[in-house]
Amino acid sequence: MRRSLLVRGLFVGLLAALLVPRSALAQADPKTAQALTDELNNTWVIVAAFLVMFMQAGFLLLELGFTRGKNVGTMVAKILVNFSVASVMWWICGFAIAFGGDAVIAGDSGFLVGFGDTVAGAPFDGAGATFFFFQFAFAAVSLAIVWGTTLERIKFVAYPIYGIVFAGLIYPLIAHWGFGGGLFAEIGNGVQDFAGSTVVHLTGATGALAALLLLGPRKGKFGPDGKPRAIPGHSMPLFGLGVLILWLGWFGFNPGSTLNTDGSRFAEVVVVTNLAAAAGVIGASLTVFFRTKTLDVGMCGNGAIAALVAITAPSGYVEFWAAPIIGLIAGVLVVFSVYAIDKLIDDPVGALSAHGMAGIWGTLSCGIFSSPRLTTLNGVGDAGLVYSGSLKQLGVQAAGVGLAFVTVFVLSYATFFLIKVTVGLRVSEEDEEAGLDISEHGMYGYPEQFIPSAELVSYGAAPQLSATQASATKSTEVNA
Amino acid sequence: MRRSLLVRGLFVGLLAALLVPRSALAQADPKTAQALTDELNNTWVIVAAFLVMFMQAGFLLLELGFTRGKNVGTMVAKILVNFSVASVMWWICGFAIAFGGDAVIAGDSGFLVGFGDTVAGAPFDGAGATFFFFQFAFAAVSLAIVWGTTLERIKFVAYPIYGIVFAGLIYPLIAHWGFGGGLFAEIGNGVQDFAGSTVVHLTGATGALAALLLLGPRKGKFGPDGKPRAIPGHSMPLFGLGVLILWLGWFGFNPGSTLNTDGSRFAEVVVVTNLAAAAGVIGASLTVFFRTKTLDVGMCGNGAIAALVAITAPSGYVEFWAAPIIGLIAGVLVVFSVYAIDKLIDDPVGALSAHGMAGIWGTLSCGIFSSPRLTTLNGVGDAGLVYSGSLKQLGVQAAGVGLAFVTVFVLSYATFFLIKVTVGLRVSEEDEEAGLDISEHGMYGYPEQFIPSAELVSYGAAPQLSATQASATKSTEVNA
Amino acid sequence: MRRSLLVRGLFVGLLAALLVPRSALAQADPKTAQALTDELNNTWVIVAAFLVMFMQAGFLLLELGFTRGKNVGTMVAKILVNFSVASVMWWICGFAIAFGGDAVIAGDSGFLVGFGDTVAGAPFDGAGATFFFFQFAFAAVSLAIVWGTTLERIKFVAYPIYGIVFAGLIYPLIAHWGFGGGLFAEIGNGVQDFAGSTVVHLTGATGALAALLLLGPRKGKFGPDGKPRAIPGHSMPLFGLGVLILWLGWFGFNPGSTLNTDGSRFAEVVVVTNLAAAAGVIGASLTVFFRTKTLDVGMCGNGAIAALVAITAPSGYVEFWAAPIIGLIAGVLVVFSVYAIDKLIDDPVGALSAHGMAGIWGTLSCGIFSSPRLTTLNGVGDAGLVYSGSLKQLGVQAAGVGLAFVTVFVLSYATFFLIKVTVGLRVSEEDEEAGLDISEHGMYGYPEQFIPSAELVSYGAAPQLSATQASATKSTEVNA
Amino acid sequence: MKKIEAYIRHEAFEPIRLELLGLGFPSLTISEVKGSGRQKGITERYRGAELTNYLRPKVKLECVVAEADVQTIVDTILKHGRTGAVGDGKVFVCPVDEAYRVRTGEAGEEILQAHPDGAPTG
Amino acid sequence: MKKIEAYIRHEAFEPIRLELLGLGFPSLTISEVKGSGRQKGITERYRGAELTNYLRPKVKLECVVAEADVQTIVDTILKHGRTGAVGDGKVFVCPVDEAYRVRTGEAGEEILQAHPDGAPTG
Amino acid sequence: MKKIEAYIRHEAFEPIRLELLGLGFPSLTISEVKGSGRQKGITERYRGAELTNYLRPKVKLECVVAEADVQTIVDTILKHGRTGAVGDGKVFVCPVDEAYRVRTGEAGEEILQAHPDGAPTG
Ligand SMILES: Nc1ncnc2c1ncn2[C@@H]1O[C@H](COP(=O)(O)OP(=O)(O)O)[C@@H](O)[C@H]1O
Ligand SMILES: Nc1ncnc2c1ncn2[C@@H]1O[C@H](COP(=O)(O)OP(=O)(O)O)[C@@H](O)[C@H]1O
Ligand SMILES: Nc1ncnc2c1ncn2[C@@H]1O[C@H](COP(=O)(O)OP(=O)(O)O)[C@@H](O)[C@H]1O
Repeated sequence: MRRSLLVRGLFVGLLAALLVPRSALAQADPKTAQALTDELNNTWVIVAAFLVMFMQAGFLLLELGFTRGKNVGTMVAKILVNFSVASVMWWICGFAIAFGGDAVIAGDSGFLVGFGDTVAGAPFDGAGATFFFFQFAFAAVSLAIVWGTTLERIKFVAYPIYGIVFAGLIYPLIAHWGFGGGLFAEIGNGVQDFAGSTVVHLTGATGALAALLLLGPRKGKFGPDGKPRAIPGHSMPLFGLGVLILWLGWFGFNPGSTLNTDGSRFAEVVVVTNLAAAAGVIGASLTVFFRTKTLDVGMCGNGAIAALVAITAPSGYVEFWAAPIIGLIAGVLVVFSVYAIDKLIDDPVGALSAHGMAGIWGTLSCGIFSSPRLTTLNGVGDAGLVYSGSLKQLGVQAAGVGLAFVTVFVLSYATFFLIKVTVGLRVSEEDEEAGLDISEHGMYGYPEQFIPSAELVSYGAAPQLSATQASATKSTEVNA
Repeated sequence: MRRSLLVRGLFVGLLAALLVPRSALAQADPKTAQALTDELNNTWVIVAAFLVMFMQAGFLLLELGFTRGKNVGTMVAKILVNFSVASVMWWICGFAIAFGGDAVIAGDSGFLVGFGDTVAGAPFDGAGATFFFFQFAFAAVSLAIVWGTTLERIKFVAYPIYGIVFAGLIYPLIAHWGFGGGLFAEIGNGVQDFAGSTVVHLTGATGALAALLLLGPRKGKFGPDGKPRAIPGHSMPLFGLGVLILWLGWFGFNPGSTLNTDGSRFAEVVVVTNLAAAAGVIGASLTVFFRTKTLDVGMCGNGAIAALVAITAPSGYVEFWAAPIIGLIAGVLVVFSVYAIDKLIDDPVGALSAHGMAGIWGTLSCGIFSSPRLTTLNGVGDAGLVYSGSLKQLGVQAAGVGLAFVTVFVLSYATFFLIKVTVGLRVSEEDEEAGLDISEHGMYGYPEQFIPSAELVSYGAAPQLSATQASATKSTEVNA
Repeated sequence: MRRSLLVRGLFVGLLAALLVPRSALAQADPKTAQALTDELNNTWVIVAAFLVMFMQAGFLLLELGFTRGKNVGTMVAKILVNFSVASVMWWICGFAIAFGGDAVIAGDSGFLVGFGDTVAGAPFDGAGATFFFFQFAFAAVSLAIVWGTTLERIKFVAYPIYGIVFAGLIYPLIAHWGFGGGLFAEIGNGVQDFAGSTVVHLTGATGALAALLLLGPRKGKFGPDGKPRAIPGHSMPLFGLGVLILWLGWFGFNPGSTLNTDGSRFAEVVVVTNLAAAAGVIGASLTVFFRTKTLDVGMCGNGAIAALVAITAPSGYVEFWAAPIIGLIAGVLVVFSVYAIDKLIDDPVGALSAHGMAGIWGTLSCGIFSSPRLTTLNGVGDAGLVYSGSLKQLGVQAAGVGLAFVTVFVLSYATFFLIKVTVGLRVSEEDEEAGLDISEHGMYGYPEQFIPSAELVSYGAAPQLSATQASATKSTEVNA
Repeated sequence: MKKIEAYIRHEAFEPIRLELLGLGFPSLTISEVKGSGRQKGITERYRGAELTNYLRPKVKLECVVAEADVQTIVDTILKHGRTGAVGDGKVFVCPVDEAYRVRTGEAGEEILQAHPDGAPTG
Repeated sequence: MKKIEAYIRHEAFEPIRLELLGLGFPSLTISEVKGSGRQKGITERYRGAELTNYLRPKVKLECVVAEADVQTIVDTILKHGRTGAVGDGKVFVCPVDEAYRVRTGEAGEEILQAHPDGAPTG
Repeated sequence: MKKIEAYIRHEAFEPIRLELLGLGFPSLTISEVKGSGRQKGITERYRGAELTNYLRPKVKLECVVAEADVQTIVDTILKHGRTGAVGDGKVFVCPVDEAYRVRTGEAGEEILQAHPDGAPTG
């Protein structure tokens, strides 16, 4: 197949080179069924990967919304630097550890992978590249989740350092166990985690917990009385856009995890994912409304995220009817979880609740709702409690959760501890007060909010005076 | 075919389960032409559906841009809750009513649909799920359009209530008539509405009109003199991003309505859609500029939306050359329409003009421009006036418009009327003044805009003081 | 093939018309291998085109972030009007000049193209429409790049005028030379520019340079001492979102330029593109940090853009390992370039550096890193220095860069010069002070930032008073 | 000369401005302030935690006039500023020693006059 | 009557407000100001260029009280306002001739009292 | 002691600040205000409707100085504040009874001096 591909590639390549209009290319000779099969699968998976990559924008906006205006620029630098560090580390070793063979603990091929290399016994080609990038996008999501608990006080330098360890070792290990044919396949008939409630979301949230324990709360979060106080984020609009982008991204995240278009099964996963998310919003909204008589906007969004996280593991294992139930429970759960956690520690975006608690619930829910049809189709684990009447799979799921949590927590805590004792984990109290934008990046993320316009005016910043002339030139003068 | 699919599914499933790297899956055995055909069609349609789903973000941003800063959080909660309610209602009964068989009035199968169920005589599978979600995304768009006229004064509770009725009954009825083989197929040789200028946009705008008539204008919109006054929206940037996202989403909306990739016809629809939108921006910009000597930013955007709405019905029926004409007229129309309507009632985002008037114009335009080639290809209705010289199709189109408008208006007015006399439709004058964010959601969407920073500072919010130390630590001190 | 397509189309069309649920369409008769091949290629390319179109939002946000709050509405109007003018011009003549045949200088068929027309000897159909739109999206990107240097002082009227010339003549010429089988194919064995580091980005940046030279710096950019002063942009969050959207868009830009799915090669391009971008962020971040001890947020983003621009030409010609090198150099380069340029002229967003310098570097880098495998596959040019040890291809690349630069600069300078001497290129000093929103569009983009709320209140704008009653109605009263 | 400083509700300002304008007192300055008095605070809720806001937004109106005009101004403010509910605000009168018009450099009470005559805008 | 005008740090305000409240002086007004004094400017960096910021954000506290209460207020401000670092600010006392309560139209010093008694909110 | 209150154009501030600094008067406070006077309003257009804006943004400059220095300050403001067009603004001088430096608690005119000597920043 490689050679025929090369030949065809060459032929098309030449045409492409001469670049006669695409319409002429319509004469390109027909592809083989094998090629069409592979290329259709890969086209679907790469598009799904793009949606997952776009989730970075969702996480950025969600965190921005929950942040104060003095700490917004640093979020932008953070997401760019983290995503970049993860990209490089995934290529260097992350991918190899995760998918370079199906040994129990870790893979061993595909370091610094290049075209034609042998990875897990197969030559690395376009299909490999598709898979490489799709799985990288998951690693990047997991890393993005980590930082939700650390907003507004962590030192920037901590990002790349932990990012290197996380994308190069921690996540790849868990990904290998859960997605790469490793450890999780050995437990019972296998831990069911279709798209990563545990592998991706719990892993991220666990890193977030480790970071938070070493960081402590933001200045002013807890009053002298020890009571938590509201530190409202600066922009619900940015938050809302973030939630919608994440919701969209999840249509790549879960359905893309079919890794192919067989039987258009991806669409079933789409419907399951959407029903759960919807139920999550409804569950969270009703819960928060009945508890406080006001509809907290952030909670509506957290409900969506929590439900999407929860449905991630079962999305390929449950029938439609189970989705709203799983989502609804996640939505209710996240509200109580946020309220409970907020009393003890400072998790500005609710990452521990929306990704941690919901990730655990979602993984366990497979043990309850996985249908025989889909369990057989995936060939992983056994049907859930409601079908089998047995707690077996629930136990298997719990084991997976426990394994992932302990491993990630230990490795993450160690890493953050080292960062803390070496370069330091938290900025000075003054810098925290000043905001990370001005103290770490030399400029506010919203300069016009913080710099007196009378000083900016000499730089031509203030529209003030000229509103006068503007009137003269463009607007009707009205006698005052 | 189902069984072979199952077998293959199983096989691939197992591989997927062992999760050897994707590259190995390149060995997956080739799919049948039948499977490739179905899966390619479905892959295209599901991607289009994602784009349509993303339009929710576009509507959110567009409305946010046209709203004052004190009413932004509620928009976010609204879009999440509405989309969620619609998701669940569509599954419960909306889909069944719309597409559960081609009886004249409504479908009757597919309630609470699940895999394998028989819907309209066919087993519900991946293809069904693709169609289910694609059509749901349209329902959600239609619902989102409704609220444009109600900003800044409607009670939150009205959203879910009307949402349930709209997504569960009103929209499904019209969708059945227009897309589901119902009523519209009976008029003449069928009403031409390729992607829903009437079914989706006019339906939404009609609901918006009903709501507005019962709501009345925002406090301060009309002066004591009865003259309309400007209530400028708070953010053109959010508005602009919203327009671009909607524009992008329309590439799923219209081209996806081919429901398959046959002859790559979707690309013709893409070009037609884009040419119309472009002409709409140009038409609206020139019109507003020559009328006011200034280029109203919102109008440029409304021009794009109006043209996109207008081209929605004809996008699959007209040749390239007709698109700019249809779009240009829509662009000119929307400006005059907004100006006229603004004198009488308060439609903050111009939904009545951009979705209502433009939707009507677009539907009628088929009666003028539909080409014989495409009419035959679609097998719906007859060629338009310019080709046939006959007004017949124009009449058929008008009938469709009338039917949809009357039905939706009656049902919507009744629903909103019941809401008004029971839970109430409009917030108190004080709450309207205070803004819906603080009064209905307990917190501003932009807290830093409304809460004195001297009070936030005790919570560590104000960068003020510390700018001082920041200087000490990070910035060059300059003697004052 | 046309007829079989028609037949099938007709059949499917009829079904679609009756609109029985999609699931029934699963019975659609299987497509031929030829049809599947074409349609799969086109599906991939059209999706890629959507991503490229979405880059418009990225450019809007990036420019908004770097602009002051008084000039944001005009950016929105600008992007809509430019994109629209380009859409129409591309259809009228741009496409024809660029791809209407492979004569050396320009194409000659496809003006006002319509379905069935003969373009470059082939009938224009769905495949043609796919190619038409994909290439249009590139033209629109190139035009968007032009304006980065002109923010906050250019007259709005200059946009559509130059836009007409650029999308109708300037870009099409270069696109014909580089992508359309023209001039560049004649130099050596062809200039290697896979997705347009030169054709798209350098072209845009060159137009930007011409505009800037005739416009001059913003008021207040250079102090009396001639030293450049900071004019901080108003929103890093909008900037950051823009960068991520552009990053996403580039996954359509480069990988889509394969123009087909053969061997899933697009995925290799995805990986190459992502590795380069990541290295760019890292390179720029480290450079700016070591130069200023603070991590300039804008520079992290510029690093990503510069690297993406640089990898655009080589993305289809280099192996994975070369990508991080090319990107890293681009990242370092952009920082020094921005600093150097900022001393002389006023380029608010760094377009000259990120698109110009990086575009040149990227094009030249092919001459260094192009691999024999991919050069053969593409059938353009020769392998680069590191493989061939020869400077030949480097020379060819340089020639391409020179040709494009000179042509675009001359044509653009002439156009802007004519604009300047006729309608004028720059707004009055008063209007610049007042901001373009109020002076050219009659309203601020952020009204609440500039209009005293005591005046808006009579229009019901200020939440102030009512916060009082709100408390009465919704919030716990606390004794003061 | 006296300076009148009034802390009033936002919605009171427009009618006051209009009447003063009619009375020949176009010249005044306002600013956004936050005040506390007998009016109560409001409590916001956010993710389960609370934030109480004791300061309410008010408009501060400053207007320097000749001794003779003080009562007119004060009465106008009192007239339109009153809702009868706590939070209507206060008006204070303070002494002013001297006044200058920047545009001309003139000093003294006469610069406080309204000059109905047109003048180049800017 | 006297008006006390204090330019203080943001974080000084809350304790001052609380103590004044306790002492029976709930009524005051604050506004955001930018001040320059002996405190130094800070330099921001942006894309290689610099921007120096000589003005620092401060809170301006205004409170009109009876002659007799001036010292109490001033002492409270001085007590909580001090960090000992440059930039703590200044307090000024100015004369006030007359005062009116908008809600009632009453005039005179008595309107400055706190009235512990409840009153309809608004 | 006197307090100088000036309502000026934004672009007038920077030169004034610099000259005062040179003259040994670094201490001053500014705030954003909106003023109306003889200057005219501007009309904004939005979706066909209009919104007229009668208040123009100005900078309010406050500076308390010793009696002896008043004229210097006023002259500096008049010098740089003048464009000759309506809207240049006004300068008022009011009496101040007492002044305190929060940092030290010192009172009296001497606290108004500039102290060229360095001091720990904060
Ligand atoms: N003594 C004072 N000093 C300064 N500002 C005051 C004083 N008294 C009232 N204010 C201002 O007036 C506003 C309304 O006063 P408040 O006491 O709430 O209403 P009322 O005067 O009707 O009792 C306060 O928010 C504050 O801004
Ligand atoms: N003479 C003055 N007139 C007006 N405002 C002043 C005056 N002196 C100080 N301020 C205000 O007080 C603030 C702190 O004063 P500064 O001189 O920096 O501190 P310190 O008084 O500790 O030396 C200044 O930012 C300014 O707002
Ligand atoms: N009597 C006054 N009281 C308070 N502020 C005033 C007074 N007169 C002028 N101002 C302020 O000065 C600004 C400019 O005054 P204006 O009358 O427009 O200019 P000019 O003094 O040149 O006629 C006004 O916007 C207002 O803020």
